[in-house]
Amino acid sequence: MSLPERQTDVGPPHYEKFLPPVIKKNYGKWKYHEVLTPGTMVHVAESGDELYTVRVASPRLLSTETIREVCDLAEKYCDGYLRFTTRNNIELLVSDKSKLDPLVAELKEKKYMIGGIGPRISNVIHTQGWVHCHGACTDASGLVKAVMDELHEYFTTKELPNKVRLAVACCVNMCGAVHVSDIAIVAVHRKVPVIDDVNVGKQCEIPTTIASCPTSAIRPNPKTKSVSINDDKCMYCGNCFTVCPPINIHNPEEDGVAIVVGGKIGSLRTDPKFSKLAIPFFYNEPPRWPKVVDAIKNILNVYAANARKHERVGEWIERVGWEEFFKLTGIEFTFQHIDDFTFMRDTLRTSAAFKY
Amino acid sequence: MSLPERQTDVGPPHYEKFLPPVIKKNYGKWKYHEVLTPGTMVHVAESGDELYTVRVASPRLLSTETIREVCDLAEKYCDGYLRFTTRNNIELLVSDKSKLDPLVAELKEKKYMIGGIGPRISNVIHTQGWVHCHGACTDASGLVKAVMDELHEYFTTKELPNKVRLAVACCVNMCGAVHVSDIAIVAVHRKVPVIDDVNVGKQCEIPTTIASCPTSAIRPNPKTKSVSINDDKCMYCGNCFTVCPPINIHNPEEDGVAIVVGGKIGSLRTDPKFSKLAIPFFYNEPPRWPKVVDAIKNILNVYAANARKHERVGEWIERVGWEEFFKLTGIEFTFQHIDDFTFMRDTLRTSAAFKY
Amino acid sequence: MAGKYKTPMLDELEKGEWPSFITEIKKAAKNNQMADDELGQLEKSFQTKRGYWKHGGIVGVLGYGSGVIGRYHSLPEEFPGVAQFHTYRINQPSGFFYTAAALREIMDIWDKYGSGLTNLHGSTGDLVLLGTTTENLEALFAEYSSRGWDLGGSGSAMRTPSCCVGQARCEWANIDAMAICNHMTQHFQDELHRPAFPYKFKIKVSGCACDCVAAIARADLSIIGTWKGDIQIDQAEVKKYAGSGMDIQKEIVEMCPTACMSFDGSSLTINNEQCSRCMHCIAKMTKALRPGKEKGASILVGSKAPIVVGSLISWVLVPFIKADDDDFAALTELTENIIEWWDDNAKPRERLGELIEVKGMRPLLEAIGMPPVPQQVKEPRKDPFFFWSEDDFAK
Amino acid sequence: MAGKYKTPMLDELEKGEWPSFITEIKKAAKNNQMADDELGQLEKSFQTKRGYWKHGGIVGVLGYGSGVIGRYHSLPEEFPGVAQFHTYRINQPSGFFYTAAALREIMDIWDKYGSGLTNLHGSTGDLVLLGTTTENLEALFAEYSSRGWDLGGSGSAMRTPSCCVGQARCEWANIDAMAICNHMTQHFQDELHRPAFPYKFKIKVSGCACDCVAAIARADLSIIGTWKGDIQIDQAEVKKYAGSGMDIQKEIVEMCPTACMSFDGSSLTINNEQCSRCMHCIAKMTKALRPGKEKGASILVGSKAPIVVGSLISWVLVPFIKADDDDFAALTELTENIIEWWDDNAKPRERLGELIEVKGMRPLLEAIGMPPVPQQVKEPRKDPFFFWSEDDFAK
Ligand code: SRM
Ligand code: SRM
Ligand code: SRM
Ligand code: SRM
Ligand code: SF4
Ligand code: SF4
Ligand code: SF4
Ligand code: SF4
Ligand code: SF4
Ligand code: SF4
Ligand code: SF4
Ligand code: SF4
Repeated sequence: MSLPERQTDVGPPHYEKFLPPVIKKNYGKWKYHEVLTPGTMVHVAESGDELYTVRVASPRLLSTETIREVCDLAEKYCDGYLRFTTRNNIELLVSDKSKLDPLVAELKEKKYMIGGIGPRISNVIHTQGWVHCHGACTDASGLVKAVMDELHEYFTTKELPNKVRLAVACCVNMCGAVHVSDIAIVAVHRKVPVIDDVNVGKQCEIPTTIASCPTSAIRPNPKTKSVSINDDKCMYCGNCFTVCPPINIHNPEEDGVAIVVGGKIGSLRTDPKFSKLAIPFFYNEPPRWPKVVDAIKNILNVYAANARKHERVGEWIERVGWEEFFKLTGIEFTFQHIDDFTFMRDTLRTSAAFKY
Repeated sequence: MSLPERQTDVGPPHYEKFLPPVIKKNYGKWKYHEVLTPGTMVHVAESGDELYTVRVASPRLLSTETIREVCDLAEKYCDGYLRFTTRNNIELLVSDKSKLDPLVAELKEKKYMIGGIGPRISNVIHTQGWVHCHGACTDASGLVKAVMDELHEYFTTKELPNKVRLAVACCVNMCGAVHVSDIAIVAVHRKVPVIDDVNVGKQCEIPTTIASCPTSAIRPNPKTKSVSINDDKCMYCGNCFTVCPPINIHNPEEDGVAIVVGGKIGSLRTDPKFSKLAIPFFYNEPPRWPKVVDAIKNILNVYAANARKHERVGEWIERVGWEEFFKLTGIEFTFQHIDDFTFMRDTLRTSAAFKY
Repeated sequence: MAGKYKTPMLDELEKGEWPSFITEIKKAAKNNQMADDELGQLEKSFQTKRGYWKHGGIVGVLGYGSGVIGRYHSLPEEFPGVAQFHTYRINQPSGFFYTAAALREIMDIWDKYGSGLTNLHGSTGDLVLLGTTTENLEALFAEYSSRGWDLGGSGSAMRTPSCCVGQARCEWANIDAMAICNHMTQHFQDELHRPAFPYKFKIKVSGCACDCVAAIARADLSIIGTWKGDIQIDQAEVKKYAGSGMDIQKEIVEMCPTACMSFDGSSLTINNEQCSRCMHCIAKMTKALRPGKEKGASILVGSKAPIVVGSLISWVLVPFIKADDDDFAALTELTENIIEWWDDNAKPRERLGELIEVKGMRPLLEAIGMPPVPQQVKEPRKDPFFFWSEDDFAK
Repeated sequence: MAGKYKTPMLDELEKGEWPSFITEIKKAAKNNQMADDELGQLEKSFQTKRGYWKHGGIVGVLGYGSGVIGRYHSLPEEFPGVAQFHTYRINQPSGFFYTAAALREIMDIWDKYGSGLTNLHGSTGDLVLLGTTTENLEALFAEYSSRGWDLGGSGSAMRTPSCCVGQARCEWANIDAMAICNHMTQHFQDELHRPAFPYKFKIKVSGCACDCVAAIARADLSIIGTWKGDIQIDQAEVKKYAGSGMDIQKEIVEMCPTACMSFDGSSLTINNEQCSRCMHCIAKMTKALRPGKEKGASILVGSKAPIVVGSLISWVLVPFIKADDDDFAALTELTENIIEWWDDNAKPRERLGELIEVKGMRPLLEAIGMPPVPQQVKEPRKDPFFFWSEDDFAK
């Protein structure tokens, strides 16, 4: 079977090819939108034209079969037009208002989950996990599923003070948005990597390996023609492992996940914020990580009960103070919470005013 | 003439010896105070007893003669009791109310300056300058005098939104409170030190000298048995000069002073704050540094006109934003303002929200 | 062939309300041994709490250095279907818009050459096809590229730019985010496909400060739409919000970060000089308030994930730049200058933000001809240690 | 002998309203050649815009290693009176209280052996006598020490502790700042006089968060008074403040950092659980509000000037410690433990704050037996890079 002729550097198709006519016509001329239900909204143009959007949850990891099913729906109700959101939900774009309710009905019937618009939880930004990445020290999709099975009502119905952005990263590379999420899970190691001297010598460039360590914990070991690690300095970041795989950072019994909270991306009201460490460690407990799920629910509930309308998790915490956050959530404060990395100066308290 | 017998490690005399009886009696039992005039206040004890304080400006550098004159006054009106403040003012402690007005009258007659209490400018914390320190790259007392001659009304009469703490330091060692002052002057160098190779070799320990440089700008120079400085890295901190005097940082033509603003010590309302760079440089213009004085007056006036009651300089600036500070004061923003030292990450703007 | 493995742990994850990725893998596994072996190897990971993938080798398509992530399994005998399981990154269309026809075409080809598993989309923005063999890469490329679907970025290259939905469906888009994203993608095709940079370089474009594509947090170059001039107020709509139960004083006026608004019970006043354009009031009262009329973008630089000196959020470089011309000439030149400075100065594996931390902002500002302005800092430096150049003395 | 020099520049600084230090030097110079030569050399500095002092040599009194700052002039022939011009630091009494008699005695001795110039006081707190010769040091020491005036600190030693006026004259003093200061000074006499530390160590004590001695900014160990329990409110006085023109809502309630106050026009309510004890409301309404009844101190550590890695403000180490016993046993033990840890671990010229930055807070907390508590941080760490010790695993 002969292949079609390859082209190079054509880039992606121009997006115009995929825009529904109502968008083409009103491009840049939208006037306002209204959230109709947690999963539907309408955008109204200056011309008066309307575009209805139905947002559908996606596990992101999709089979071709499911994608085809969604395409069927798009063809039936949306003249074939659909899009994905930056948080990996599916958006079905309805130009003909009369098709909105039937679409929603069929989606519900087929057990698609509709929601995620407005002040609630939307999809969870996450990474590859054990599905595909060599670096993963937890599974990402599994955690997302476990967490969202518990919190799905915040996607479909319940409101929160504002949007709550969740994320999961399967290692500290954080191929997602963990560092700027309202509540997020990040996988962490807790043990110094084990060195396979023979293979280090064979596979790795020693100077690069040494240079890869942010804490200068790695020294050359001339005896073994390999390297050695100063245990006291290693903070288990795994960067050496990325550069030199025979330095094995994985330790199934002692790897696990941390929970960080209070991050934020938009510049509304307050500056974008980094997420901060809330709970330094949970053991991996597949398939459902029950303790992690409980911890997140707890944080979310305390937020929901205490934050003011429009306050994001981080804004609420900063208003009441982190000491109050730990008190209200009952989370234990540990040595790990105190920064001894690059932001130490800035995060240690420099004031005589604080709450007990 | 024989000397009395020396004692060692006796420490200072116990303060009780110097407390007026009204203080001894009411020690720890004060109830409230009232500011009567900018230079007088009364403290009222739970017992009803009163202690009147008259605060008098001091240049800090005092002759024994002046101190004796003040002692005369203390004896005449205060049963000999007086104290100094943490900002180097003199406080005459009057237990007998009837002596207050006569004391004030005599002070005025003798041209003592009374004031500094309440929301105004008090004495200027400062350092040795050319009077005594080898490191000084400006004079401290001279600057204080020049500035306060212009601002003395803020000591004696005028009010401000809150206290405004001024300070002067004659080098970046900052033997004062410059790093936490509302408005302060700090002397700075701008040229790479000149190395006297012969004497470096003789007088200095090369490794200590190299280690003294915070930016690692100093390298050994085996040829000269001295050291050499990488011009691009040197930020003129003078630490090498402190450790090794033949590395001469002084450059009379290019040394001068910078103005920093917005620092604060107390934890009231907002956390203590570091002062931040407002104006990176003025040439030394003794005896009266007119440009420096004008610049400080300008900042003070803009603060007085714009801050809310009880707002310190730094609190006002943080409320309106630094971009607004530069706009309102008309101060030029330069490359020097942008941190490229330890606090860079934290001071660069990480938000899409700012004022033009 | 499907159902080769017992997957008791994974089966647990088919329960519950949230759509299940396990169900997806099983769906694919029905007709695809690669997907079925993925299922098997994943169950093993869940059982043993560790991953079994090896570091990626260098694989790719002819003439390209990026777009494919090589992935091999450490137990190829046990799971032969995933012995090679590379990802093929298709550069998504700006804004993630598709027609059903286009998606079907992509899926049909993928079923032929790959695992039938996808990510829509990857965190950078690509349409990620998860799992194929080295052998099939050229065929995939011929099929896709001939139909107009090129590869996205990977490695030390320009990475696939991404953007929010922008003017296509959002009333607040101050810039044409999709057009800019598409323009950048096309403009940097060579840099995207042939890694020649010190490390990855990411561009993300959001139409306003809501930043729906997280540009400020996840892009070396963050382009964020904004405006100059007064926020447009429709007082009649303000009254409607008040009438329909919004506590304007509390929810809007008191949450305005610059305290530049006031509400007298019927009409809203904004001191626009003091407004920082944070978007809060506009977002919460979309019918009553609209951005000012002079549109443009703020350019921020340097954000990244924590490896290795800590995560960074992008820093303001150029507070306002016009971006309404069709070819985005000024924006492109600026981008090129930034990249050139980085490329010239960075060590291998040093991101733009990290380089700025090492060198300071000044050389970058000088390289792009941008003067220092207070908008670039939250506050000026605190310590009196600063450099002077000969230029400064000349002034 | 006085008036040896023409001082046109310095004369300028006798004009104007603010008390003149030049007048002071001239007053001393009338009868003192050292002071007159100081005047001459200072005029030269003003003319040439540079200092003429040389680095200090090591001078001192027998058995002590500190308390005197050696100072030599680089032009001893031109200004022989200041060829040697050392400072003699007298340890001030806590709170800077004196009687006229005591001051006179100090001055009389100083006129005999020194320049007649003083600083009341130095920035650390000492009564600074400015300018004497090496030869006179022993005599000065005999005269002063025999009368109960000891030397203060200098060099790599404990430095002269200092404090605010505290309970002697302030209604807000939660701790007896002067007693603590005096206690520390006496307790650390050996450490004060015989430098054996890695670098200087400063202690400052303030009675409340107003911090009138700048303890939080200028001391390795900052002791700051505070309380537990409810702020005491006298509602009658609240009404008087309201009646006499204070806008309580604006000036107090809205400036409370924790927003834990409310005012209904006549009485003030405080949610004390949320109060951070910042002192604002108490300071501005001193007749109506008083600190809570359970008194103690917060212990903060590490502040210093910018040399060389940037200035530091002290960090909270122990949020609350009782300090009302007469011998301050707990406070003293804590101080000793902190110093011991620093002394054991610091490199030469490394201040406590700098050492903590290098080692992290944990080892210090462990050394003093203090658990980690959220009060020690403004916010927890952001990046997921943290250490685990065997102890943590044992738990
Ligand atoms: C569809 C999407 C853009 C896209 O190109 O795909 C989008 C669309 C809209 N966003 Fe967004 N945002 C989208 C991701 C984001 C992100 C990015 C992220 O989460 O990774 C952010 C930044 C989050 C953060 O700050 O951490 C984001 C922060 C906002 C905000 C600011 C919320 C706040 O007050 O902090 C608004 C304004 C609002 O909600 O009032 C907003 C508002 C909107 C509006 C109302 C804009 C409009 O007029 O059309 C859109 C529907 C709102 C909704 O979903 O509630 N959008 N929005 C993204 C949907 C993701 C999803 O599936 O849920
Ligand atoms: C006498 C002195 C203590 C001493 O032991 O010598 C003192 C005495 C008082 N201070 Fe102070 N403060 C003294 C230095 C300080 C300092 C330290 C410094 O400036 O280096 C500070 C920290 C400044 C800062 O935050 O940068 C200081 C910040 C305060 C404040 C907080 C002001 C604010 O709102 O930020 C108050 C409360 C107030 O003024 O409402 C206060 C209040 C007071 C009160 C009212 C306390 C009282 O009830 O007796 C005293 C008289 C007030 C006045 O002078 O206006 N005192 N006060 C010091 C006088 C120095 C001088 O000569 O001017
Ligand atoms: C597939 C994807 C995660 C996902 O599940 O979506 C991903 C997967 C990998 N990332 Fe990533 N990154 C992905 C988006 C990101 C993002 C988010 C973004 O681009 O917006 C980040 C954070 C932002 C940033 O760039 O800093 C990210 C930060 C990293 C890092 C840390 C880089 C850094 O400078 O901090 C690494 C480590 C590296 O480059 O060596 C990394 C490395 C990797 C590697 C190549 C693993 C490695 O060490 O070689 C992963 C391959 C996984 C695999 O086998 O499939 N990935 N990576 C994302 C790309 C899909 C796409 O093209 O759309
Ligand atoms: C006299 C005094 C300034 C004054 O005019 O009051 C002073 C004068 C000197 N200081 Fe200081 N410091 C004085 C209080 C301070 C303070 C303020 C304080 O103690 O509250 C500081 C800032 C706080 C701190 O400790 O960080 C201070 C920070 C320094 C530093 C920087 C230390 C650092 O770690 O950052 C140095 C440099 C050094 O130690 O080499 C220094 C060094 C010096 C030396 C010894 C110069 C030197 O490099 O050898 C100065 C001698 C001047 C002279 O010849 O008379 N002095 N010095 C103060 C001591 C008088 C007293 O005993 O009461
Ligand atoms: S976060 Fe780490 S383990 Fe997960 S996909 Fe990214 S690089 Fe791989
Ligand atoms: S895991 Fe990180 S800190 Fe530890 S040795 Fe490797 S690179 Fe260094
Ligand atoms: S600030 Fe510098 S020059 Fe001035 S007294 Fe202190 S050490 Fe000397
Ligand atoms: S002045 Fe400071 S930065 Fe310059 S060489 Fe000396 S120690 Fe280094
Ligand atoms: S970033 Fe702004 S313009 Fe883009 S979709 Fe979000 S709200 Fe609309
Ligand atoms: S955009 Fe933000 S800063 Fe501007 S008026 Fe609205 S809320 Fe205030
Ligand atoms: S610090 Fe507090 S207790 Fe001490 S004098 Fe100042 S206000 Fe009074
Ligand atoms: S002390 Fe400060 S935090 Fe507490 S009630 Fe008063 S103003 Fe508020």
